[in-house]
Parts: sequence; C-alpha cells; structure tokens
Amino acid sequence: MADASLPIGSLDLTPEALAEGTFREYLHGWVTTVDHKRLGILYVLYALFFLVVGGAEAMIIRVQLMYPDNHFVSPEVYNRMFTMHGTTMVFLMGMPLLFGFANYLVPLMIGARDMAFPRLNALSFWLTAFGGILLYYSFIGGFGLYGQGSAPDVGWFEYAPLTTRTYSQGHAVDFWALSLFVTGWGTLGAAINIITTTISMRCKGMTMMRIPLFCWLLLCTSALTLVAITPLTAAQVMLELDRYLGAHFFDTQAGGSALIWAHFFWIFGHPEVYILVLPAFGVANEIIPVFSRKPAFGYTAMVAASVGIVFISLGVWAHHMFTVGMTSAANAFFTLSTMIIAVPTGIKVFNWIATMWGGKLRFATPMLFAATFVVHFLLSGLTGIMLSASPWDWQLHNSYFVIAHFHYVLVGAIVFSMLAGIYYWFPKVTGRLMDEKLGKWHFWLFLIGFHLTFDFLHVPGILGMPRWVYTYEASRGWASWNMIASVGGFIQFLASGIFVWNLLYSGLHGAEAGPDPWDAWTLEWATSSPPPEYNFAVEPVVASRRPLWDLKHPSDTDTQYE
Amino acid sequence: MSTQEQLAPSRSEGAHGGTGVVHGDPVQTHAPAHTDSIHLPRPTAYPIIAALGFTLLVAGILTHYVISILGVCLLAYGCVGWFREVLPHEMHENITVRVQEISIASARKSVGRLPGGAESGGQRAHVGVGAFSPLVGLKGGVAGGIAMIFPALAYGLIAQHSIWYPVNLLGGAGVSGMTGFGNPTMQDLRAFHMATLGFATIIHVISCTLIGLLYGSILPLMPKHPIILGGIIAPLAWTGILFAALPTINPEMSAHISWPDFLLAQFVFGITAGWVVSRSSYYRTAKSLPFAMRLGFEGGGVGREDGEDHR
Amino acid sequence: MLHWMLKRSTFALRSARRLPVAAVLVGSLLFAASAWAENKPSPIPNMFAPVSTPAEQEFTMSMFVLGITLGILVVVGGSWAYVVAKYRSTDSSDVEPPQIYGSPQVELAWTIVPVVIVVVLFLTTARMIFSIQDHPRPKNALDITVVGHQFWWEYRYPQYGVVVANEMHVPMSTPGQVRPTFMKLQSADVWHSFWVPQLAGKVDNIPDHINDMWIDPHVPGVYVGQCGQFCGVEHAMMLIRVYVDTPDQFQRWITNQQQPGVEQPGAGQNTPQQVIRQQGGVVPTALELPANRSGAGSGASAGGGDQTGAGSAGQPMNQVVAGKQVFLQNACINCHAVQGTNANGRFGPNLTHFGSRDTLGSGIVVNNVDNLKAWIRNPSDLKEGALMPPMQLDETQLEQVSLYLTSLK
Amino acid sequence: MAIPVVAQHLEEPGHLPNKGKVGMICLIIGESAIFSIFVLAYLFYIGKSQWGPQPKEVLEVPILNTVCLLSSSLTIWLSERAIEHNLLMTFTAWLGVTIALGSIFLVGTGWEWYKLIYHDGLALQTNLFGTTFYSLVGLHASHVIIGLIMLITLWLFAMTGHVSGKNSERIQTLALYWHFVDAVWVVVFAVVYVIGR
Ligand code: HEA
Ligand code: HEA
Ligand code: HEC
Ligand code: CUA
Ligand SMILES: [Cu+2]
Repeated sequence: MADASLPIGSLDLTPEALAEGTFREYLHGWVTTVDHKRLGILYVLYALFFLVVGGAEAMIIRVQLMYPDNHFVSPEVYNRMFTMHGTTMVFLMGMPLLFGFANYLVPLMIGARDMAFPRLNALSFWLTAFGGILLYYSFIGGFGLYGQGSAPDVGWFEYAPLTTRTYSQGHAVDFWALSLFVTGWGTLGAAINIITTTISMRCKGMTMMRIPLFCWLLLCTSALTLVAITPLTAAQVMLELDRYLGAHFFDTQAGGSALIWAHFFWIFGHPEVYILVLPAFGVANEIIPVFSRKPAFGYTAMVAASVGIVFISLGVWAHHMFTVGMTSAANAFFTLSTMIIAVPTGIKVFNWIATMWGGKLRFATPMLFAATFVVHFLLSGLTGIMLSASPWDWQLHNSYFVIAHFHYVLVGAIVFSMLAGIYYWFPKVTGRLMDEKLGKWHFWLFLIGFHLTFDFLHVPGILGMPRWVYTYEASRGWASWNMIASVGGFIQFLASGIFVWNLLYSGLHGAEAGPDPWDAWTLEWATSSPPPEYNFAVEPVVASRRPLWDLKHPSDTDTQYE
Repeated sequence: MSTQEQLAPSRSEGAHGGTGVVHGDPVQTHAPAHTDSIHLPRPTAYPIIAALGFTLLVAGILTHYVISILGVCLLAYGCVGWFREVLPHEMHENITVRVQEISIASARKSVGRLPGGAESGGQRAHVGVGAFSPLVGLKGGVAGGIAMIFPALAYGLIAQHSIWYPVNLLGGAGVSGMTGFGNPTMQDLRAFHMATLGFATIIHVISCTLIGLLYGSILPLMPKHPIILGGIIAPLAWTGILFAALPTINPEMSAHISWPDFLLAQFVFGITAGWVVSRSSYYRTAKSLPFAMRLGFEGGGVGREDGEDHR
Repeated sequence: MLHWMLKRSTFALRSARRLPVAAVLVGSLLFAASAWAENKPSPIPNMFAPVSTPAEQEFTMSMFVLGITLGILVVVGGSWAYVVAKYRSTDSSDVEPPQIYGSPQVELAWTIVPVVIVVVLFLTTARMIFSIQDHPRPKNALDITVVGHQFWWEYRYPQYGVVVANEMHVPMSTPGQVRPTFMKLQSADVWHSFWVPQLAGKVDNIPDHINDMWIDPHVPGVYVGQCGQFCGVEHAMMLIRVYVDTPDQFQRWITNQQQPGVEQPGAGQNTPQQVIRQQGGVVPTALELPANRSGAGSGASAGGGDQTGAGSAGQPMNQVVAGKQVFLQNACINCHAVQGTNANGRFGPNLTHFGSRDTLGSGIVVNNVDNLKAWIRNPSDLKEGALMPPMQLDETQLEQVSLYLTSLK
Repeated sequence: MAIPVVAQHLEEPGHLPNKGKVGMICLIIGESAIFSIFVLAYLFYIGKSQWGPQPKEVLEVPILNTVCLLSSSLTIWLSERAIEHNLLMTFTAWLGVTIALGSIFLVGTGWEWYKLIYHDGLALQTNLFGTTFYSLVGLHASHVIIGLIMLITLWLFAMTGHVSGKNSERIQTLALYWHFVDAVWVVVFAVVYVIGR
C-alpha cells in the first residue's frame, strides 16, 4: 500500500497566471477573488493584523497600570485603549480569525470545491474589512469633523445611558455602533455561508455524522452567530435612532431604560463568547487526535455537547448582570442555567483527555498549543463557575478577577488553540512547514508570559481592584500584582514577535511540507499543499469519519466500526 | 483495491449549484493524465464594490452626506453587476486540471490492539457498545430509591412521630427560601406540606435516577466487590461529604438531620442499587477485563482470529 | 478550610508536574486569601476580609465554591497531567496505538457527576442568594439613599434630613445592638455601582431603577471601595469611603450634620484626624489617607495631612468671612449647597460640613487647604475630566474660599 | 481483506438540501432575531410613555392592510405552483397580484403614518410609543419594500420572457422570503394593534 495513489489533487505551486502577472494583476487577483481559500487567507491575515493592533493597545494598558499613580497616558486615552482593545480583539481579531479558518477548511474537509455562495463570501469578508477600517478611522476622523470625541471610549459593551447624546457628545459611540453594524452583516453572511456549505455541499458519503468535528463546531458557531449577532445589530440600530433621530430607547430622561440595553447587549454578548470558543474547540478536536494517533473519543457525545452548548448558551446572558438588582428568583435561575453549561463543556474536556489517554503523544508545536489549551480552558471554566455563583459574583463582578477569567479563555484557550491551528495548517496553506525551533520558543515564551499576566491578575480582583481604572493608589496593595502582569504582557509581546518572524521566515524558507506532513486523517490532507483552486480534481467519496485512515490502513478501516 | 472503491471518482450531478461541476467522461482512476477542466466561479469585483458602497453609505452618516450618496451609487452598481454575474447564467472560468499523483500513505503500518476484545461486545473500539445499557443503572436507581423510602419513613414515624418529617426536611432542602420554610419549628416539620412533598419527590426522583445511572456505569468498572463498594463505601463517602457540606448548603436541614438514620437509609439505597446493577450481564462481562479497558480508555480490540491485521 | 485547601494544593503541585498553571493560580489565591485576611479596616479592599454579614456570607460562598472547583481541578487537571506525562512518546515505530472511539459508560459517568456537582452548587448558591438578597429589614434600620453622580457620591439620610457627599457614616451593628443599614441605590446620570468589598458585594446604581442593599458592619473603622461600573472619564477616581462609627459616635456625627453649616474660626489648621476626633468619629487605624496625586501643586504628603497651607494657621476670621463672600458671589452656588446660606445647587457635592471631611474629590486627596486650593484652581489637575470647571479665581480669592470651606465643620 | 462500503450504498449528493433554500432559511432565522429584539423593546415599553399620544388614542386597526398582505402569501404560493408546472402566464399573473397586494399594504402604511404624524402629532421623537412604533413597523415596512423590489424585478424578467420552469427553485427561495415577511406581520400586528392597544 505504500504507493496508494489518488488523482484527487494536483501539485501546482505556481500557476502560470500568477508567475507571469504583474504586481497589479496579482493584487487584482486578490481583491476580486471568490475562492474560499484565498478569502480564508485574507481573513486570517486581517485577523493577525488586528491581533497586533489590539495587542499594542493591550501593551499600552499594561504600561499604564504597571505602577500606581502612573501618568503614561491620560484617562481619556486609557479609556479609548481598553474599549478599542476589547472591540478589536472580539470583532476584528476573534471572529475574522475563526471565519478565516472556517473558510479555508470547511470546504476542504467536507470534500467540496468551494463555499455555497462564493460571491457572498467575498462580500462578507470585505464588509468585515471595511467595517474595521471605519472603526479605526475614528482615531483621526472622529475628531476632525465634529470637534469632540475620537475613538470609542465607553467600554466594549457601551452601557446606556453613557452612550446617549447627553453623556457622549461627538461621534465616538456612532463609530462604534455603525462600524460594527457593517461588520455585523459581514459576519451574518459568513455564518449563512458556512451553514449552507456544511449542509448542502458535502461530498458523497459525507453524512452529517461523518463530517470532521471541526465542521460540526463551525456549524454550531455559525448557527449561534445567526441568532446572536443580529440582536446586536438591532440594538445598534436602536442606539443610532436615539442618537440621530431623537428616539428614546435608551434615553433614561424620557422613560427609556438603561437596563434593556444591558439585556440586549448580553443576549448578544454571552453567545458571542461561545461563538469565539467553539471554533477553538474544533481546532483542538482536529489536532489532539492526530497527535495522539487516536480518533476523537466520543464523537457523538462531542456533537451532542456542542449542540447542547449552543442552546444553553442562549439562556444564560444575565449572569453578566447579577448586580443590576434582578429578583432573587431570576438570579437563582441564571445561576443554574450558567452552571449547567459546565456539563456539556465538561464532556468535551473529558473527551479530550480520553483521546490522549493511551495514545502516542507527539508534542510538535501544534500539539503543545492544543494540549495546553485544554488545561487553560479547564481553569478558566472553573473560574467561570466561581463567577456564576451569584453571591460571589456580587463581589467579583467587574473586578480584575473577571478580566483574568475571560482572558484565560480568550487568550489561554482561544488564542492558544488558534495558534495551534495556524501551526497545524500552515503547511497546507503555504506548502511549507513552520520552523519547529522558533515555534517552541514562541510557545514557551507565550506560555510564561500568559501565566505571569493572567494568573496574577486574579489576585487584585480579589483585593477589590475594579476594571476600567486608568490608575490606582499605592496603598491599595495592587501594585506588585500589576507589575507582574505587565511584565508578563511584555513577554507575550516578545513571543508574538517571534511568531510573526516565524510566519514570514517559514513562508519563504520553510521546508517543503508535502500534502500530508502530520500523517493526518481528514480530507484536506488528501490534496496537494497548497491545494489547487478546485481543491479536488475528482470529487472524493468517503465511507467513514477518517477517510485518510481508511486509505492508509486498507485492511483495518474505520468503516467497520462506526 | 479497496482504495479505489472507497474514493471512487464520480461525476457531479450539478448538485453544487454550478460551482464545481466536473465535465467530461467518468474519470479513470488509474489515469493520472486526465486533463479535464473544472468550472469555478469567475473572480469578480462586484462584491468588494458593494461592500465598499455599503460602508461608505454608513460612513456618510458619520461624516458628510455626500459620502453616503457616493456609497449608494457604488452599492447599486455593485448589486446590479453582481446580479448580472449570476443571472441568467453563473459566470465561471475554466480551470484546467493538472493532475499529479498524490500518494497517501502512512509510515505507521500496523495498529496496536489490546487483547480480550471479543468479550467486550465484538468491537474494536467502542467499549461496551451493545453490551452496556444505561437501563440497568436506571433500574438500580429506581429500586434503590423505592427501597430507601422505607427506612426513612420508618425513622420519621418512630423517632419523630410523623412520616412527613423526613419529607419536609428533604423538600425544604434547596427551597427554604422558595417555600417560605425559613427557620422551621418542629411543628412545621411534622405537619404535612404540599409544597415540600412536591419538592421532596422531585429531588428524590432526580437524585435516585442520577445516582442509579452512575452506579450502572461505574460499578462495572470496579467489579470486585459490588456490594461493599456500591452499598457501603459509596454511601459512606457521600454521606461524609454531605455531612461536611450541608451546613453551607442548607443549615436548617443540617440542624435537624439525624445522621445515623440518614446513613442507614443511604446504605439501603446503595445495597439495593448495587445489587440490581451487579446482576446485569454487562457487569459480569466486564469482570474479566483489565481496568483501563473497562474504563474504555484503552484497548478492547477485536481479537480477530487470523493474524492478517497484525502485519 | 484553609488548611485543607493548602494540603490539596500541594498535592496538585506534586501530581501535576506540568501544571505550573494550577500551582501558580492556587498559590496566589491562597496567598491573597490568607495574607490579608484581617477582618478589620484596611486600605486594601479585600473581599476575603469581611466585616459585615452579607460580605461574610459571600466569603463562605466563595470558600465553598473554591473548595469544589479546586477538587475538580485536582482530579481533572491531575489526569491531564498524568496523560501528558505518561503517554508522551518519541517512539517512531510504525505501530499506531489501539483505536478507541468511545465508551458509553464512562461518558455517562462523566456526564452525571458534573450534573450532581452542579445541583449541589446551585442549591447552595440559591440559598445564599435568598438569604442575602431577601433579608428582612428590621424596624430600627438606618436608611440611606445613595446617589451616584458622575465621579462622586451623594448620601441622603431621610430619617435625619441630612445630605452629605463622598464620605458615608454608618453605625456599627453588634449582636448586642443590632442596627443594620439599608441603602437605596440610585443614579443621577449614568450607570454606577456601589462596592465596598469588606462590607458587601456590589449593587448597581442605575438611572431608571432603584436598587436595595444592606450592610451591618461589626468592626468600627474606615472601609474603602470604589465605583464598580464604567461611568466616564474619571470612573477610576470615584472612590468610596464608609466610616463605621460606634453608635454614640454616629449619634454625635449625625447631630452635627443636621446643623446648618457654620464657619468655625481658626479651624483651618486642624489635621483631619483632629477633625474626626472632634466630631466623635473613629480615627482610621490601618487606613492611610490617599497620597497627593502628581499634578496637584504642592501639598500634604501621604498619610499625614499634618502640614497645612502656609499661613493658614490662626487665620483671622475676616479671611473666612471674605471667603464666604467669594463663594456666594461666584457660580459655586449654582452647583453646591451649603445649608444656612443661599447656596443650594444640586449638581455638585453638598458642602455644608465640608471641613469635617477627611478627603476631597470623592476620596482622591487629603482634605487640606493646599489641596483645596489646587482643586478650586483647576479640578482637572487632580481629577482630569471632573465635571467642575476651573473657576478662574485669583490667588487671594482661592485662599479665602478654601479657608472658608475648610472652616465648615 | 476488508472491503469498505461501496459507493452505491452511500447517499446520493442529490439528496442534499437546495443551498438557496438553506441559505434563505438561515437568513430568515437571523432576521427573526432582529425582529424579536424590536418586538421585545415594544412590549417592554408598552404603557411607559410619559407624555404624548397613547396607542389607544391614535391607533386604528389596519384591517385592509392586513388582509392584503396575508392574502399575498396565498397568491405568491399560487404563482410558485404555476411556475413549477411551467405555466408562465399564470405565474406572471399571480405574481402581479402579489405585487399589487404588497403595494396596497405599503400605501396603507404610508397613509397611516401620514395621519399619525400630521394629524395626531406622533413622531419618532415624541415619546416611547412613537419610538417603538415607528421603528418596529418601519422595520417591517422596509422588509416589505425590499421584498417588493425583488418581486418586481422578477416580474419584469418574467414579462420579458427570461423566466422558465427551470428557475422555480430560485423563485421558491424568493417566495420563502415573502412568506417570512407576511408571517412577521402577524406578530407585529398582534403586538402593536392587539396587545399594545
Ligand atoms: C470564549 C470565552 C468565554 C467562555 C468559554 C466563558 C465560559 C464561561 N464563563 Fe465567562 N466570560 C467571558 C468569556 C467566556 N466565558 C467574557 C469575555 C466575560 C466578560 C465580559 C465583560 O464583562 O467584558 C465573561 C464573564 C463571565 C461572567 C460574568 C462576570 C461578571 O462580569 O460579573 C460569568 C458569570 O457567571 C461567566 C461565567 C462563565 C461560565 C460558567 C463559563 C462556562 O462555560 C465554563 C464551563 C467550563 C468548565 C466548568 C470547565 C470544564 C468542566 C468540567 C471539568 C466539568 C466539571 C465541572 C463542574 C461540575 C463545575 N463569565
Ligand atoms: C480575544 C480577545 C482578547 C485578547 C486576545 C486579549 C489580550 C490581552 N488583553 Fe484584553 N481584553 C479583551 C479581550 C482580549 N484581550 C476584552 C473583551 C476586554 C474588555 C474591554 C472592555 O472592558 O471594554 C479586555 C480588557 C483588557 C484589560 C482590562 C482593561 C481595563 O478594564 O482597564 C487588560 C488589562 O490588563 C487587558 C490586557 C490584555 C493583554 C495583556 C493581552 C495580551 O494577551 C495580548 C498579547 C498579544 C500581543 C502582545 C500581540 C501583539 C503582537 C505584536 C505587537 C507583534 C509584534 C510584532 C513585531 C515585533 C513585528 N485586556
Ligand atoms: C458646574 C458646576 C460646579 C461649579 C460652578 C462649582 N463646582 Fe465644585 N464641584 C462640582 C462637581 C460636579 C464636583 C464633584 C467633582 C468630582 O468629585 O468628580 C465638585 C466638587 C467640589 C469640591 C469637592 C467636594 C468634595 O466633597 O470632595 C469642592 C470643595 C468644590 N467643588 C468647591 C467649589 C467652589 C469653591 C466653587 C466655586 C468657586 C465650585 N466648586 C464651583 C461642580 C461645580
Ligand atoms: Cu461611577 Cu464608575
Ligand atoms: Cu457570559
């Protein structure tokens, strides 16, 4: 079987068109492309760009908080920094990154030639891109035309009535609402596309219970996106009606309600965090089995758990609002619904551990990131449980403990998992392997930096440090913790630098990867690296969850056991 | 060759909305030289134009209406162009397929097995599938739940002269606030309350089912002494935990509970449930397997008679 | 409890060699819990050092949850560490490990166990919620209406007809003499949140919604906290100081506050500590007063407040009277109220007994003549974005008005 | 040697759902969420207006409008059926009727708004009722407009002979959208004119 050969792909690294074209044509090719792979790459590059931007903002935050009574930036600038940091990381980094992965991988994994709606796909990307540019334009344009205000500065959840005309003159709030309105449509388009692709574009034999778990999780994420992004869009429309046409939705002086904004935001906001984390699960679900040399443990349970998370997560939003004075029964209800999420997520964590159990773990860089993802997620989930116990949350709410909790998920789990994904699929995308040595440096530095920052940020939270403070007093006893956290931040910065270097260097000089460098099992590895425009010369037909396993072990296929 | 059957080439029936239709003859599996061309959607600038238009339309609100007007124009242009891109026929380009053989093979040729799989239901890997049934646990839970009612009620009747006493304690457990049962008097505890009866029943049913299911799945993992483990050790353990935690969970209940009698009821539950579970056939099968395999983490391979797969 | 947790954590340390994560996190939490857990007034608003029933219950809650989650961490994190250590393999032989797809019974087990844990957690939490939130209000409770304003706090004592700003006084509540304080939380503008960790968890001040909260502090002293919801530029400087007085100290304080503001000659040189003693308040023990922020001109150093502005000692009364004129003839009265004069603005803090406060600008600096001058000269020097405009007074006016205000005991 | 499942036993790709319809259903789910938020806001603010006209005083139940819009769902279904059987004339006719009914609805709404604004002095800024009313009904009306534009385009194509039975899947997708717009009206109607009055 050594030369089991398939005509399902082709190795065609330099299409003539590209090789001969001028730079202008090359650029033209990228802006007019409707190819899901190119759009996926664009998404990821865009997201990485904003990771740098949002990271730079985080560094400014960390420098400012390094010492008590620091004056590195003014309070106004600080407020812009954390607002833009949060907004950027969630909307311009997190979501595009996951849609980038989805775009590139879902069609390949299900054996399709493209997304269901290739042109909509392009539209979605460009809406996201232009929306992000519009948001950042506020740094210059927000000030220039109307005097007051610049970049948005009232926190990423823009609580009313601080966002009404009375308290936020200028256009900062409008920039936030309108540019995210634009990206919102892009996101919706991408979600529709992914769902339709997974449902309607599967190759022969690819039943729903055979698609890779990654596709399942992206299906879940996209479904959640459909019902979660749209409430935000609606709320933004209301906010703009208030601000431009004098409506009173959130205008407390005319009987409007500040609380209802909070509800609307978190009806979006909580599912949003699962939108971000589910693809991270998906990436782990691909990488952990391959590097453990075992199939994912409990596929069906994983699918059920993901679907369960989607539904439960729609009913827990008010755990961000335990302190707004809901009735005790409501507090109890949201405590319960929040804690229940631990059950399906627990299934996932256990299944990952069980997948590794008894395997042959090979710790290449992708696996390093994926394996630590599991612990980080475990820990952050447990701090989440602490927050969901509402009496304790009355203390912890809006403190640095919350900051630590969600960075543990957002950085420790999501960024780690996405980095794992980048290391894992980079050879597929570029045809070249990423440098292992640099990768290990990146991993260890980032790990150390991450733990220095976010482990220690739990403590000032317990010591009563609220978030959104541009400075604090020395006597509060928060200084040393913040110092440690800042140092950790700089280490993360350094590590990210190595990563960027690794990307550039390996993209140009990395070792040839070949179609299947990791000895993996899903369809994307059955075509050349990088895949041709049409993905598969012949439409693949599959008979199990691991088509490439079947090929590699023809005498011992999965088909008999599923 | 199985390979070819499995990834057999096929002709697309246009199910992909014209985005990826394979033209030409059925592809020959062994013919790497085939030079088909594939239709892919043609690159187009209209999406980016429409996106820019929409963004400018919105940006105009923030800056100057002229920009909005420009945006609307671009948007309309983009939409019309897009429309003509797909109607009446989708524009596409032909990509010539340049086939190169890709060999998919692994250096890892053989697959390790653990022995003794045949008994685990004949599966290579789904440990317990077919043999294990949650129903057993359910049965155990129900049996245990019914059995433990008797000592509990007996305790109420004998020690407190009211069968409602234990019911009220249990029913008041999570719900002291909801049932208005804060700081109950002895009178209260002995009287009949509909609400606590309801809550007690719910709590009892749910917890017995859950623990029963747990027994059903865990006892076969430790099959040596089911009655000692399920009947004695487990109830002891959770009673201990409850004893420590109850003052926090529900101080009222912990103040009124009589622990020896409580423990007795738990033993009755544990022994009954453990006994029911240990009679199941799956339990008996599992006995002969090593622990890690019982857990389902490891092994449980099909012991295929011939050595063919162990190349 | 702590001891037990400590034992668990060292266990975690040993078993999970590759779990620096767990070790560090657990270690620092424990450190935070034990190192500062002194249940008395502290400049560190540590939620693990509660002195009032709600905070104590929340602390119990937190220990309970922490215990359970630590247990989960040890078990799950431990197995992760075990797997990662045990099954890492550099073996490049051509054998794949046995392929396992799943196992219904373990999967069932690890679905049910979390369900059971969640039920336990929920029941406990629910009881705590009800017992804190629905606590009945005893008849003799003190009522305070807490109004959040952009960057300062207003406290109204409806039972006494008193309005003060930024420094809240409440009586202590002992088993012998139970007198909890019940607060109604409101906001005059945007969303704020009242949070003094040692006394109780936070409750939000929302413009369209009145909230309740209660405390019954057992230990006298000053407790600090700060606004817990982003409310604008100076959210960071919206500090809270709660003075827990013994019952008779409280009585004396409130009686004094009920008087109209009367300037007291020569009082300008008093240190804050003296002031408090005169008022029958408690001297902050473990509490340092806030340091001067840079940006303020010269002034008192941290914690002392014992230097006063040059030449303020023994000021003749006429400076104070002149200051009163300055105050009344400027726009000050549009925003500030001094009971007993025709200043009755509501936009800014009530200044009737301004001289009796330890701090100014909602707790950001010590209240002394120098800082006050700096404040009135340009509030944004001390608190960038404060909603009080620079009043363009000349130096003599500044001196006079500052002397006047500090004399309002 | 084990022979894996052969291709005949596998599901045929033809069984996969039509992607246009799947996409449209997704869009509808998303849009429903938008509408739910506006409906929630409407319900939340019922009776909370502090001044200005109240719903009881100024709102009239738009029976004609409702009848028109709801029956247009029927007519578009008839035209769907016609095109499936390749009956172009019938198709065009029913489509025309649908468009006409939709337009009547729009004109009716316009008339209602005109009356409210100039007669009763209720604008978006007036009070919470105005705010929520115009935004909810306006949101729906904007969907009607978009639907009408698409239907009219389709009708023009049909008139110029560019439509045939082969397009019926796409037409059904479009019709799905129109059905959705109608269904939303039922909700809006219930909330605004029944519960809210
Ligand atoms: C992707 C991101 C992500 C994820 C996955 C989560 C997951 C969870 N989060 Fe988190 N959260 C955020 C991102 C995320 N969160 C953000 C961004 C905020 C702040 C927003 C802001 O204010 O700006 C926030 C805030 C936040 C709050 C509000 C805090 C406050 O402001 O007061 C709460 C409260 O309940 C909470 C809880 C939880 C819970 C219970 C989970 C659960 O899903 C965790 C479940 C996982 C586990 C529990 C671990 C694995 C399970 C087991 C091993 C089984 C056994 C365990 C048990 C039986 C307990 N989160
Ligand atoms: C996915 C989301 C995400 C990510 C990844 C991060 C990453 C980080 N975050 Fe952020 N954060 C949020 C989401 C996220 N954050 C959100 C939602 C908020 C709430 C906002 C609000 O309240 O409104 C918040 C708030 C927040 C605060 C609280 C601010 C406040 O309330 O006052 C802090 C403070 O320390 C912080 C720090 C950090 C740090 C140090 C990182 C680091 O991990 C960042 C590390 C990354 C880099 C350092 C990348 C930089 C890389 C380069 C620069 C490349 C270098 C290139 C070359 C050298 C060539 N974040
Ligand atoms: C536009 C309204 C306005 C005017 C006019 C005004 N103030 Fe203020 N003042 C405020 C506000 C608002 C604050 C609270 C600022 C904060 O803490 O963020 C304040 C705070 C103060 C404080 C600190 C109070 C405390 O309890 O900490 C003093 C003292 C003070 N003002 C004095 C004056 C004097 C003297 C004048 C006139 C010369 C004056 N103010 C004019 C609005 C005003
Ligand atoms: Cu008030 Cu923050
Ligand atoms: Cu949440």
